[in-house]
Formats: sequence, structure tokens, C-alpha cells
Amino acid sequence: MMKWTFFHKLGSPKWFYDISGKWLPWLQITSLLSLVVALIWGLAFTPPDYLQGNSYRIIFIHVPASFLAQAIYMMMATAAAVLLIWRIKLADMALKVMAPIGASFCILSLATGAIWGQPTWGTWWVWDARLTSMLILLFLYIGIIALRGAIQTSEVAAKACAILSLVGVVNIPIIKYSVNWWNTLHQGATLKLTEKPSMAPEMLWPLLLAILGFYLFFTLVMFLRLRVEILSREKKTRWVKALVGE
Amino acid sequence: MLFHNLSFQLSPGDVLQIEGRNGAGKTTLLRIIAGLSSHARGDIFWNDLPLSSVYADFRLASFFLGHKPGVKMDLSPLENMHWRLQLKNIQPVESVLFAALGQVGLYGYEDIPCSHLSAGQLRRVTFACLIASKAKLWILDEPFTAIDIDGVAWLESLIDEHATNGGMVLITSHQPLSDHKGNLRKLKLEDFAGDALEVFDDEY
Amino acid sequence: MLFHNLSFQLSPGDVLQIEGRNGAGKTTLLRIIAGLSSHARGDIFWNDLPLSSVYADFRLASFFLGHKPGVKMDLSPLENMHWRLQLKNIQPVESVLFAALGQVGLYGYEDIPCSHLSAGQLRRVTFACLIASKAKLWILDEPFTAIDIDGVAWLESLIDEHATNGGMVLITSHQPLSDHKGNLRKLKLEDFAGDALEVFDDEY
Amino acid sequence: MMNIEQQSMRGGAACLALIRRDLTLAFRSPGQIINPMAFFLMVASLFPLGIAPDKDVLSQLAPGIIWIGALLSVLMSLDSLFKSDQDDGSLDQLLMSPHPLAMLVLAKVFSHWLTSGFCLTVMAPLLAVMLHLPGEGIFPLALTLLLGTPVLSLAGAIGAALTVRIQRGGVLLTLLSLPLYIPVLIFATGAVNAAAQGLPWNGHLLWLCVFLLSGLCLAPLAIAGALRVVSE
Amino acid sequence: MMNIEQQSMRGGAACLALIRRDLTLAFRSPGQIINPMAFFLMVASLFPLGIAPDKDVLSQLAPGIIWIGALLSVLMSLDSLFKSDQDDGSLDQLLMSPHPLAMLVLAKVFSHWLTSGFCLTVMAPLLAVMLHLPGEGIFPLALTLLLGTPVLSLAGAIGAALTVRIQRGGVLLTLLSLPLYIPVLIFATGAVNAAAQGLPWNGHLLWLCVFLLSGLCLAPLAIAGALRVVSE
Ligand code: HEM
Ligand SMILES: Nc1ncnc2c1ncn2[C@@H]1O[C@H](COP(=O)(O)OP(=O)(O)OP(=O)(O)O)[C@@H](O)[C@H]1O
Ligand SMILES: Nc1ncnc2c1ncn2[C@@H]1O[C@H](COP(=O)(O)OP(=O)(O)OP(=O)(O)O)[C@@H](O)[C@H]1O
Ligand SMILES: [Mg+2]
Ligand SMILES: [Mg+2]
Repeated sequence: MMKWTFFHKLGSPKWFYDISGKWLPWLQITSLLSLVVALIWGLAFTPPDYLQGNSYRIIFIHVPASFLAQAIYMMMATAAAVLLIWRIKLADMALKVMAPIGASFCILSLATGAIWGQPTWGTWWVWDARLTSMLILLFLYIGIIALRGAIQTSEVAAKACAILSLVGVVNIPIIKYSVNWWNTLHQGATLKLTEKPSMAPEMLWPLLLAILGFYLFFTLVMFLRLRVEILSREKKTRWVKALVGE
Repeated sequence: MLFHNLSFQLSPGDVLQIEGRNGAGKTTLLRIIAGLSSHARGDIFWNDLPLSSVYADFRLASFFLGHKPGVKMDLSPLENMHWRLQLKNIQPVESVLFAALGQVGLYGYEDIPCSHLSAGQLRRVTFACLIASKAKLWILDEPFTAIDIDGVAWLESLIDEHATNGGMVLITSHQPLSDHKGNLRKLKLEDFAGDALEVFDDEY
Repeated sequence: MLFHNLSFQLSPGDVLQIEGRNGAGKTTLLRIIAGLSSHARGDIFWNDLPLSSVYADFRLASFFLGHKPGVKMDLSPLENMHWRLQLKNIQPVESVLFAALGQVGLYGYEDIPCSHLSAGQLRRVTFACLIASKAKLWILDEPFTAIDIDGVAWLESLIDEHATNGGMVLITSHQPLSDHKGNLRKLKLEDFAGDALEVFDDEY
Repeated sequence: MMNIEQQSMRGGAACLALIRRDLTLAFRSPGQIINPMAFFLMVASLFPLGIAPDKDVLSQLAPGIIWIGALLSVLMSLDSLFKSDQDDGSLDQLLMSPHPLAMLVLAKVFSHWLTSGFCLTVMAPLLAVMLHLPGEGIFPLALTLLLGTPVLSLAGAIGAALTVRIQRGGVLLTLLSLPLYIPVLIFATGAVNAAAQGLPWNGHLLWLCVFLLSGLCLAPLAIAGALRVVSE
Repeated sequence: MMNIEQQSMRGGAACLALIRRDLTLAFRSPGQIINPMAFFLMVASLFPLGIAPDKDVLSQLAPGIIWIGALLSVLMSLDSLFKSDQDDGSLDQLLMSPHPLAMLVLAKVFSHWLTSGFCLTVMAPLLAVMLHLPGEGIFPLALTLLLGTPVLSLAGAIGAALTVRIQRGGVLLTLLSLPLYIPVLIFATGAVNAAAQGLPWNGHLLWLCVFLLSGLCLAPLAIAGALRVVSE
């Protein structure tokens, strides 16, 4: 019984709107702070790499963006499962707003990777497994956005997108482990939960901070978009009318 | 919101005609009842159980005829009946199929590809399936479309007969149904009408 | 051979209803007359000239409504009327289009994609084109399909009016047409019937 | 409930009837069968035309060309898998059947595979010879196609089900299926290339088996769910 | 006769209305425009995956891959050119128009080209970079596509018209169009390859112009004839 009330509360757009309103200022401050500190630290105060010189500094954008592009997809899949099992409207709204954000991070990862590739590999683009699978992830995002655009009835679109997001999850492990399965140009994982990172600590700490900053920033953007989505979908309800009327 | 506060009950022997002007929501209602569309709010019961829990049972006992005949154009009427009946869990028996086809006036057309049939003949193929399916609940969306005068009379008597044998019929038609046995009821969708155009306001 | 020895003449003010059971060949006949199907044997004249020599003229003055509405599902009724009329050499005028749409009962639906319309509403879009086209000869294949009772009455009066204004109408319908002005003639295809199944014997 | 237990359900018979129907349809309008094969042949024969017709280069490219041809032709034929049923109202009848939809859908996918993937597999050795694939590569090629094309049908059918109500869903279908296709393509061509170079290739093959099994278990459920959802 | 001379015929307006209609339809279900582009991108990105991803080999294959991708995607999009009109009865209305059918048909083909071939041409340089085509080859590639894709649309439309009543005419369309496509493919890739190697390529280009001009003059007549004949 306890569990159910909890879920219904979570599923209520109004509840979420109120709670997220309280979180917003904190999110704004922390994300801005961590991003600014991490980027200044990473770009200006870490020593140049002995192999790549200064070009490696793009790592502070590339790696967080790549991580987020994948993590957002997993969040979408979770939201999709929640939507299909518990039929919670909020999950669909989250699904809808997360897709374009995920696609943006995906594009950012591809772009920074391409820029990085120019000095290190001597080419913008190679057809290696990690890069290609990232491109596929972008296709997945675009597919989900396009499917929603193509189906007019919003309830149908919601469930269809949820199914598609769940089916697409098979690609995440492929992106993750593509570097291990195929010998590719791209670097293997250096950040692992199970092992001690092989990276120099003066590079590692700003990187970790940048990752944190990107996550906070993503949460912020998602909350903002989700709140707009909630208002536009619930515009006929009493509480939104009251809110707007204020 | 196409309609609200709509509620009705169907018992064996009932024929319920759903009436309404073009765009009133007859097709939508029938598709919702058949479980082909999801409904915004409201419940449907079958044998006093919520429909969602006895879908297989409901589907076994009902037959849906929509605007489209559900007939493969490259197959003959006979072949079409074969797969339609198998899907309805009925083992097709050649003699029954021929009898049904004869009854709908397609004698001689058994083995001609359906793409060579006229609009009315095509719909008659579906009626042959209907007869052979032995379903209890018939859901018929404008069954008289493209059917000639003799055919209409025949179909009306078929519906009557089905009702007197304890069947149920849910029908939409713009033509008035003649009611011989007194088991016809009518449901005017206009009485429950919401605003059709409102549907679009929500979306745009 | 679907029919032979069939011959008729249509003058301004005439309404000719072609009757026949399902599969008699009504659709086939109308398509032949409209020049959409080639006919085995026989001649068609338009203004006393063989049709094949004055096709453009004939097409300018006639309007064909078949089993399929000829309406693009992704366009709105208004947009559909635009291209339909332009193809008929008519410059669409906004006010005329709106008037026609209002006349067929689609007021308020002008800008809604046709895929969101019901079966009857979809056919009404074609009638709006028919009204705005100002064609002289109307070739209507079962125009009453999916039209509600009020719509049928309205359409009958429209046909009557067109005939009294000197137009010509060639119509097939299984429903009896009410004849107010006395300009309705009927053509029973059965009287000229060949054997429909023979068609297939030739082929197989 | 009671009704179902009284009447024994003939789900298997329904599936067989559906397979028979789809195969009959395919044989009656043979385009449906020849279509993927002709497309396959076309892709394989356009390449030597568009690219320098050098035997050595060609033999290196052969596995890739053949597999891409197979992938594209399966993808093309998938578009009408459910759409043809939707257009004539048969899909409604499928949805109204008392038998489990996942089972019926699996039957449909199976007959789709028989008329596309299987025919391509049979044809592939011919193309392999035309494109000068080394002899050792031919058997692995056929094997990967045999294991891989059902996965293509299954995964693509999910996309086909999701786009069944969309007017020109072709592109969406492509976009939706592609992410699922690429792993198959990579492992399959990897296997053939390895075999052609005399390296072990059973690792790749194992992956294809895994894909096939998981596809067989999960895809029908996803397809059935998608069909129910999308039919509003 | 008399009637026509009385009323001035607005053939141009009808063509414009048709073009506007088709473009509106394309924009409304954007799949129709993105479809060929996505397919194009897909073919171009599948190849490096299926084939050894070696930069030098790839840059040699690039013109062929791009042109074959363009050819296939135009071909795929042609299937629905007249069939979508046939399915909803619009084709009957087209045939019942008093305006010359060849003109209307040309309008349809033009809007088809705008939504397929033209978009592909715009996209091609991107793919060229992705496939490492040498810089000198990029302009000739775009130019050959600009001249060649209208020919593909025109020639393919003949096939599309002939197969409009056939249920799954895809394959027939392919078979009918292919013989007309191969010369275009050969000359176009020839031009790009020549340009990439620094050789003169205006001879090839001239041939493409000839194809385009003769296609513009003859194809509409053939298409119109085919439509009239096939509609029984
Ligand atoms: C367009 C090209 C590129 C793409 C799409 C790409 C994609 C990715 C992705 C998806 C990750 C996350 C890996 C994970 O989750 O484990 C990643 C991490 C990384 N990338 Fe890239 N990358 C590209 C180019 C490059 C280049 C040129 C370099 C430098 C040589 C590079 C260096 C790294 C590093 C060091 C990591 C962190 C690995 C880790 O700690 O797990 N990437 N990249
Ligand atoms: N796919 C759809 N999306 C949104 N609205 C729709 C859709 N299909 C139908 N409608 C709307 O729903 C309403 C009811 O449509 P429905 O097809 O149920 O009418 P109907 O009573 O069957 O009419 P008819 O007698 O013309 O068949 C119409 O106003 C129509 O505009
Ligand atoms: N494409 C075709 N090929 C061969 N025969 C056909 C074809 N279409 C129709 N027929 C046959 O021609 C006959 C007449 O068909 P038609 O469609 O003209 O009938 P109809 O009078 O319009 O019937 P309905 O009232 O059912 O619409 C039918 O017997 C049919 O079997
Ligand atoms: Mg209806
Ligand atoms: Mg007819």
C-alpha cells in the first residue's frame, strides 16, 4: 500500500511541478559552479599531456558528453518501462523531453570526438566501432523523436515510443563494449568502477568534476523542459489555470 | 470528447442499432467495444467481467465487420474464408463454406480472385465468413454499404434470425432497419454527444 | 461479356439511374463512360462527336465520383478542394470553397487533416468539390455510401436541382432515388446482361 | 474464460493457416518473392559497375556487398509486412483473433523470412561466385545469412509494426530498424572475412546465435505490443 | 472542342497546384523527404561497416557507393509516385483532367525530383567527405547528381506508371528501370573518377546532358501513355 501511494505521488504532474520548483535554484547554482570550476581547472590549470600536448583538453567536454549520451538513453528506457508497466503520465513526459536532450549530447560527443580526431588520428572520421555505434545511438534518438512526430494521437505515440526505447536498449552494451570486441583506434575505458583509474590524478579530478557538472546541467535542463511540458499538457486542469491566472 | 455518459447493456436476443450523423462517432464506438481502439475513460464488461480480463473469450465469441472488408484481394473467396475462420478458432469444413458462399450469392465465384469481384461481392465474402463463424456477438459497421436491394432484405432477415437464436447484434447503419421480431433497440449517439471538434483543439 | 445491346442517350435535365444487382457491371459501365476503362465494343458520343476525339472537352464538363473519394488524407478539405478544382481548370475562390464546405456540413473542419475525418465526412469533401466544380455531367458511383439520412435527402435535392438547371446526372445506387421533378430515368442492367462469370472463362 | 476451456484453442492451426495464406499470396503475386531477390542481385551487380571491376578488390568487398544487399532487400520488403494487412482490414481481424497475438505475429514473420531471407540465403553462393569470394568464405557466408536474416526479419518487424499506421513510414522503418541491424551486419561480415582469411570464426557465429535466440524470444512480444498500441 | 476554346485552359495553374499539393504532402509527412536521404546516408554508412574500413580503398570506392546509394534511394521512393494516387482515387481525377496528361505528369515528376534527387544532391558532399573522396571529386560529384538524378526520376516514372496497378510492383519497377539507369550510373561515376584523378571529364558530362534532355522530351509522353493504358 505504501508503495502505491508513493508511485501515485511521483506520477502526479502537479506534485512534480511543485517539488522541482524548489530544486531549481539549487540545481542552477551547483551545475553552474561545478561546470565553471571544472572547465577552468581542466582547460587552464592541468599540465599538457606528454603525448598529445594541449589537444587532449577537449576530453573535459568529450567524455562527459559521451557518458551522458548513453546515460540519458538508459534513463529513457527506464521511463519507458515505468510508462508501460504503471501507465504513469509523467514518465511519458520525461521520455518526450529527454530524447532531444540526449540527441544533443550525442551530437556534442560526435562533434568533439571528430575535432579531437583531427590532431590525434589525422582524420575527422574513421569507421571504427565506437564511433559508428555512437552514430547509431544518434539514429536511435532521431528515430524516437521522429516516431513521436509521425503519430498524431499522443497516447499512441507515447506507448509506441516507449516500446521503441526499450527495444533499442540492446545497443547500449554494444556501444559500451565495442572497444573490447573489435580492435579499434578509439581508447578503451579508463574510468572503471572496479579498478583504480590509470589516469593522472591532476587530470582525473577535473574530469570527474566536469562529469558531475554535466549531469547536474542535464538534470536542470530536463527539469525546465519537463515543467514546460507539464504545463502545456495539463493546461486544462484546474491547478494550471489557477497557476497561470496568478 | 466524442461522447460521454454513454451506457448500454446487450443481452442475448438483442439487436442494437447505433444511430448518428456523419462523424458522430459510431465507428469509433464500435472499435472501442471491439477492443481495437483504446478508450479514454469508461468500462466495458463481458459476461459481467471487465473486458480487459477476458479478451480472448470475448474475441472468440464476437465478429467484427468494419469499413474495410478484411479480405485478401489475391485470394479467392474460399481461401479467404479458410484463414478468417482459422483465426476465429474454427476448423473450416468445405461443405459449410460452400453453403455459406451460396447463401450470400457468390455461387460460382468460389475460386475467382477477390480482386475481380465488384464492391458488393467483396462485402458478401465477409458475410459468408460471418455466417460460418457462428459468433455470438456481431459487430457490424454499416454492413449495407454497396449491397443491392435483395441483399439488404436478406441481410436484415439474417440479423433477425441471429437475434431470435439468442445472438447479439451491434449495428450502425444510415438506412432504417426493418424490425420484424420486435427485438430492435436504437441508440442515438446525438443524445450523448460531446463536441467532435474539441478533439482537435486538444491536439493543436 | 458483361452486357450487350446496351444503348442510351442523356440530354440536359436528365438523371439516369443505373440499376443492377451486385456485380452486374454498374461500376464498369460508369468507368467506361468516363473514359477510365477501355470498352470491348461500342461507341460513345459527346455532343454528337465520338468521345475519343473530344476527350478534353468531355473531361472539362464532367465530374467523376468513384468508389474511392480521390482525397489526399494528409491534406485538409480546403487544400484538397484546391488541387481538385485546379485540375478541373477552375480557379478556386476562397469564398466559394467555404460556401461549398458549409453546404456539405463540414463547417469547422476546413483545416483538419482528412485522415481525421469519418467515412461519411470524407465523402462529403468530394461533394464539396462536385458543387464547386460546376461540371455539367455528373457521374456518381454509389454516392450515398456512408452518408447519413439528412445527407441523403440533401444529396437527392442537389441532384434534382442540378438536373432542373440543365445538368446531366448518371448515377448508380442501390437505394431508390426519390424523384421530385419527374426527370429521373432508370436503366436496368439486368435487361442487357451477359454472363458475368463468362468473363472469367475467357481468361482461365 | 469458461468458453476457452470448453473449446480447445487451435492456435497452431491458426498459425499454419496464416503461414499458408501468406505463402499463397506470395506465390500468387510472385513479385513479392522475386522482389528481394532481384534487388539483391541488382545491388550485387551494380557494384562492379560503379566501382573499378578489379578482381582482388572485389573479392575483399564481396562479403560486405552481399550482406548489405541482403540487409537492404529484407528492409525493403518489410515495409508491407503489416501495412498490406492494415490496408485491407485484415489486421483488425488478426487483432480480433482469440489466439495469442505474439504467436500469430511470429507466424507472419516466419513466412516473411521464408519469402525473403531464406531465398536470399539460397541465392547468396551464386553472388559470392560472381563477386569472386574465395571458396572458403562461401559456406560461412551462407551460414551467417541463415542465422542472420531471421534476426533481420524479427527486428525489422518491430519497426514495421510501429509504423503500420503511418502513411509513408518507409524511412521511419529504416531509421528504427537500422540500429538493430548494424550489430548483425558487423558480426556476420566479420565471420565471413575471418573465414576467408583462414581465421577462426565461431566466436562471431556464436554471437549471431545469441541474437537469433533473443530475437525469437523477445521480438514477437514487442511486435504484438506495438501492433496493439499503434492500432489505437 | 468549342468549349475548350471558349474557356482559356489554365494548364500551368493546374501543374503548379499539383506541385504545390505534392510538396505540401511531402512536408506534412516529412518521412517522404527524409526517406531517400536517410536511405542514402544509410547505404553510405553501411558500406564502411561491412567492408574493411581502410581510408584509401574507401576513397576509391566513394563515387560508386554514393551514386549507387542515390540510385537505390530514388528507385525506392519511386514506387509510391503514382501508387499513392491510385490507392486513394486521385489518379482517376488526374486522368479525368482536361489538361494534357503529359504536362501534369511532368509536374508530378518534378516535385518527386525536388523531394528526392535534389535533396540527395545537396547531401552528397557531406557523404563524400565521410567516405574520404578527394576534394577535386566533390564538385563533379554534385554536378553529376544534379544532372543525373532528374533522369533517374524521369526514367523510373515510366516504370512506376506501368506498374501502378500491380499489387507489389516494386520488383517489376526495379527491373524495368534498371536498364535505363545503368548508363547514367556508368557515365556519372566515370566523370567523378576521372575528375578525382585529374583527367578531363566533360565528355561524360555531355552525355548526362543528352540523357537529361531526351528524358525531358520523351519520358512525359511515355509516362502519360503508360498511365492511360494501364488504367484499363
Ligand atoms: C567522433 C569521434 C568520437 C566518438 C563518437 C567518441 C565516442 C566516445 C564515447 C561514446 C565514449 C564513452 C565511452 C564509455 O562510455 O565507456 C568516449 C570516451 C572517450 N573518448 Fe571518444 N569518441 C570519439 C573520438 C575520440 C578521440 C579522437 C579521442 C582521442 C584520442 C577520444 C578519446 C576518448 C577518451 C579518452 C574517452 C574516455 C574513455 C573512458 O575513460 O572510458 N575519443 N568517446
Ligand atoms: N484518426 C482520427 N483522429 C482524430 N479524430 C478522428 C479520427 N478518426 C475519426 N475522427 C473524428 O472522430 C469523429 C467520429 O468519427 P467516426 O468515424 O467514429 O464517425 P462515424 O459516426 O462512424 O461517421 P460515419 O457515419 O461518417 O462513418 C469524427 O468527427 C472524426 O472527425
Ligand atoms: N478487375 C476486374 N477483372 C475482371 N473482372 C472484374 C474486374 N472487376 C470487376 N469484375 C467483374 O465484373 C463484374 C461487374 O463488376 P462491377 O464492379 O462493375 O459491378 P457493380 O455493378 O458495380 O457491382 P456493385 O453493386 O457490387 O458495386 C463483376 O461480376 C466482377 O466480377
Ligand atoms: Mg463510420
Ligand atoms: Mg460498383
